[in-house]
Amino acid sequence: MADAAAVATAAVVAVCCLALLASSRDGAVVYWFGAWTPRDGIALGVAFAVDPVGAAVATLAGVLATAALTFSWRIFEAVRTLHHGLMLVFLAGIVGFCLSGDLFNMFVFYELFSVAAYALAGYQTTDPGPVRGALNFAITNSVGAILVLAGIALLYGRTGALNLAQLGQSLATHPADGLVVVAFLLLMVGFFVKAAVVPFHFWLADAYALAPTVVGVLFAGVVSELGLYAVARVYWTVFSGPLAGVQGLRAVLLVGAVTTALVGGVMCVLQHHLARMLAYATVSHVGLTLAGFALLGPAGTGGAVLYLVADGLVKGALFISVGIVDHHLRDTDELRLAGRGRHLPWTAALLVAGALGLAGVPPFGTFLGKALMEEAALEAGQPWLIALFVTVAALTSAALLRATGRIFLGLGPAREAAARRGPDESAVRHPHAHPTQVAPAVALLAGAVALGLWPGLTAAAEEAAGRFTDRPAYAAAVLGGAAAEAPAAHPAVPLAVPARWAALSAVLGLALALAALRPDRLPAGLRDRLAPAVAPAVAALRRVHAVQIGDSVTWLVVGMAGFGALLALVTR
Amino acid sequence: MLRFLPYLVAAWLLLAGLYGIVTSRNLVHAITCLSVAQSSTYILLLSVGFERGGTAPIFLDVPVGTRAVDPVVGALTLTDVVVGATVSALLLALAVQAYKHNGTLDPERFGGELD
Amino acid sequence: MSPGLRRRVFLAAAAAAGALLLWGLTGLPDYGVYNGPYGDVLNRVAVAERSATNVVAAVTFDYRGVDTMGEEFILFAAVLGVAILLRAQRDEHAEPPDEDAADRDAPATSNAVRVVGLALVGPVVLFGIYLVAHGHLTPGGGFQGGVVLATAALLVYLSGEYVTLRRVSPELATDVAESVGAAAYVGIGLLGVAAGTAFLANVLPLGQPGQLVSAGMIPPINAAVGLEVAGGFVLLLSEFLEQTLVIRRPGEVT
Amino acid sequence: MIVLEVAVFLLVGAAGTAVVLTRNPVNQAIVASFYGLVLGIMFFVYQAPDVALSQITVGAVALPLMILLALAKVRALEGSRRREDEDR
Repeated sequence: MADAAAVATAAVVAVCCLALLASSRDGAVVYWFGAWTPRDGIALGVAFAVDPVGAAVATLAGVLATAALTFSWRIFEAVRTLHHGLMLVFLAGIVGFCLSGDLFNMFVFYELFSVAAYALAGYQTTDPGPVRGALNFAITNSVGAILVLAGIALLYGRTGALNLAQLGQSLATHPADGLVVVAFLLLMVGFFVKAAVVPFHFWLADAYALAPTVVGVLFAGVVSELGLYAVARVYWTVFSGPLAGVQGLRAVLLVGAVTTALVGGVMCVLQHHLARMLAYATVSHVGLTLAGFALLGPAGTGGAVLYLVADGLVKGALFISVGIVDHHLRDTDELRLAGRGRHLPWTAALLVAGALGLAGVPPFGTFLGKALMEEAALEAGQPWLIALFVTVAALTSAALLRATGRIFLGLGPAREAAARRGPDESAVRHPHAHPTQVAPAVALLAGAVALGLWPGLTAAAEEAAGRFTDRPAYAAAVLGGAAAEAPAAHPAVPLAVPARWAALSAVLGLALALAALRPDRLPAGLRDRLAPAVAPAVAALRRVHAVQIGDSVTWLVVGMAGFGALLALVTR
Repeated sequence: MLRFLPYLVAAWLLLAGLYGIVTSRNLVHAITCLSVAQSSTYILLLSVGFERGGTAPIFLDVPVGTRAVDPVVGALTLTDVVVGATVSALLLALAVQAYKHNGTLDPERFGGELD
Repeated sequence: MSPGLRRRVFLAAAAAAGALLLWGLTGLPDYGVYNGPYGDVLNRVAVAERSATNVVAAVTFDYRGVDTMGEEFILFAAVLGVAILLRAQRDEHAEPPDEDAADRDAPATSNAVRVVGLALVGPVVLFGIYLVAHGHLTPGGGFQGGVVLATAALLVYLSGEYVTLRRVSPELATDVAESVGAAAYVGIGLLGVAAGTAFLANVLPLGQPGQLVSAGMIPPINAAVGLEVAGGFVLLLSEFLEQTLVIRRPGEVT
Repeated sequence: MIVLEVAVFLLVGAAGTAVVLTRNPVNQAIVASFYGLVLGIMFFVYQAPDVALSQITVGAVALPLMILLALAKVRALEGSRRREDEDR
């Protein structure tokens, strides 16, 4: 009963957000709470200002929550009602965050879904891991929230406004000075903590990997991306006036994007714990998405949003698949599970399909998002970004394909696996996956494919991004004023070349996975030369990632100082 | 000097709270330090809304039109105080759990990555 | 990182971050100067528009009421979270404290403390209710009053009357108070929708400024918030108390 | 008046620092309660009595209390853990 009510509520939320998405296509839908419409351009109350980008992210959250709750249908026994209550509050926080047009109101919803997330990450109380992960998650993210609020206070002191549109109008009249730069820094760093941009990502692997599957679906699928959404939203509505002329801003953001994508990708390959693998895949794909936003134009933004949604669906499906593995084999360690998944062919198929989705192969929606971002990179004179996309997609899909090959086909060197064998090897709970477990994953993957096959989706995404990045039009829609003119129609993005790059990613990923599973087939010379060169770097990377709470907060301050120094440099 | 002092105090408390978290050997201590860092935002918010010579924005005994401080930062700080307290409560519950599983409140002794 | 290295790295980074913060803070108007416009506009119009003499309350519960609704749900989520964390743990122990055991385990209290503590409960409850009821007129409101009400329950506990506390505020009742408080906020918000304007629109009669019954929906919202906050904080405190009590086995000297 | 303000600001800064530097959590809860009170007084200076009231009820009373209760719980756990060790 509680299950059905929770699933139904989440589904209704998803449908409502989808309806909002449809109705906001011709301009922002603005709703003033308490009917406090602005007076003389001054917002007295709080508004939701819904545009297709915000509504799309909210819809993603609703869909993922529906899938996750369906998956958990038969799993939770003891604290079911409390758990479902928290999940729905979590979803409500995310939706409010995506739709809000007021900076402080965004902070409130940000804290709302964060508080629910801390509790959801840590409540599996029989296991010591989740609590430790949740603590690091909660403390680091709370510090991030404090920085966001400090940024809000700075902006309020300057402008006496909290409404995004009004803030943007007020700041647009002056060039950027120290206050504007530091306020942007504080908001950016605060939201980057949630997004897990390197070096703010140290809390993520423990929190996401140790959380229960039903929660992990939402964490990996949408929560990190919310941080990026927030930075983009705040940049385009508030800061794009004073920071418009800053040439180096794109470079600063791209530094963050590239570091995040590569560190996440490499760490993903180094994991043997399936959920940790997905956690680092999330980090690296956050880097890719940030690269799209960092191009600071409609095409890059549209591509990033499209990629974000499709990638969220794929990662949600993957997290559910890992949940199925965990449910049936009582373990998620790739090495310990070697060869033990032979009786779960459907789960294997889900994981392979998910790996292809991560690689961004057509017909997955991730392909269209990436194609649009690549087009934008070429336009912006940054063709090297394509190499980054190909590499990172290959890395994350390689990790998954390797794990799938080992678990479900028994491939890979036997001694590695034997070293990890646990005592309860034969513990298999259920012979077959239950339909309520498989169906949500299939549905999410089908959704990702449907996005990829949707005719004219890239043009629609670019148009939506055109509105998203149009500060005067946003301000006019929220505060009243001249109606925005319809944005120009966009030609469809050519797909032939990106398809080749995507194929290259997939082939590279498969090759890497095979190389890891059959190292004896590699030429001996290559193996002997590669190992000593790579090993120290890998060890160092692993050492840096063995963190406790103090470390992740230290890295947070280091990252803030670093990004701040870069911003100070480029705004001089 | 006074015109900048509150901002200075806020920045100091933020960094002091973070220093406490970073060097903490006890989770409960770290959580209290987090609430100190959080309190910097109360000071910052109320400072930017303060108007010298203004009364409290309560017009029961004084007529409307009397110079008063900004009511909005008051409302924002109220929300902030609640949020800070509830997050602290949740963190304390997590800390109790962590002690139960690890037998220590020292994050240094929790061990590193699982993998 | 080793503790020593971490401290050094932090101090270096914090010096840079501090410098950045100061750079940003110098851009603020001097302390004591407020340029508006948000607060100035509200100070000018709120009393006339809302009949609430406490403009902070008008902002909290009316102009920016949706923030406060979010805040109430944050409290709701935190209480759910603490409950889910600590109750699941209690189930592991499988032996909830029966009332006799709880009585024995409550801290030993002298009669003098007991009498003073219990004598304070009445005034504290009255003060809490006063704060909630006058939130739209004078400083105070649902949140402050709610916390004060929660401390009254705590006084009962501190006086050694744990059994009485369980009887006065059983888990179910506080659970219900908290949830009903949160739901009532949404319900009052929906009145605006029902009246054909917006969610959280103040559609109740506003009355005269300065009177107890005035400011439309602000006092009912204050009451809902007071209920939720009181229930929420009692739950938070008693979840921690319960924990302490479960652990001590009957007959154990502490 | 200005002297009073400066004194309150400096006291807040000092009390906050003292909270951070008090390493024993039980003592820290007491210092934090004092800090909550000082912050409350500062908010009266700021002409924000609403915030001052909630800061005093939460920062000076409720939060330190929760910290102490959490610590009591940890001590109780410590006791039962030690007893188990002795049994073994």
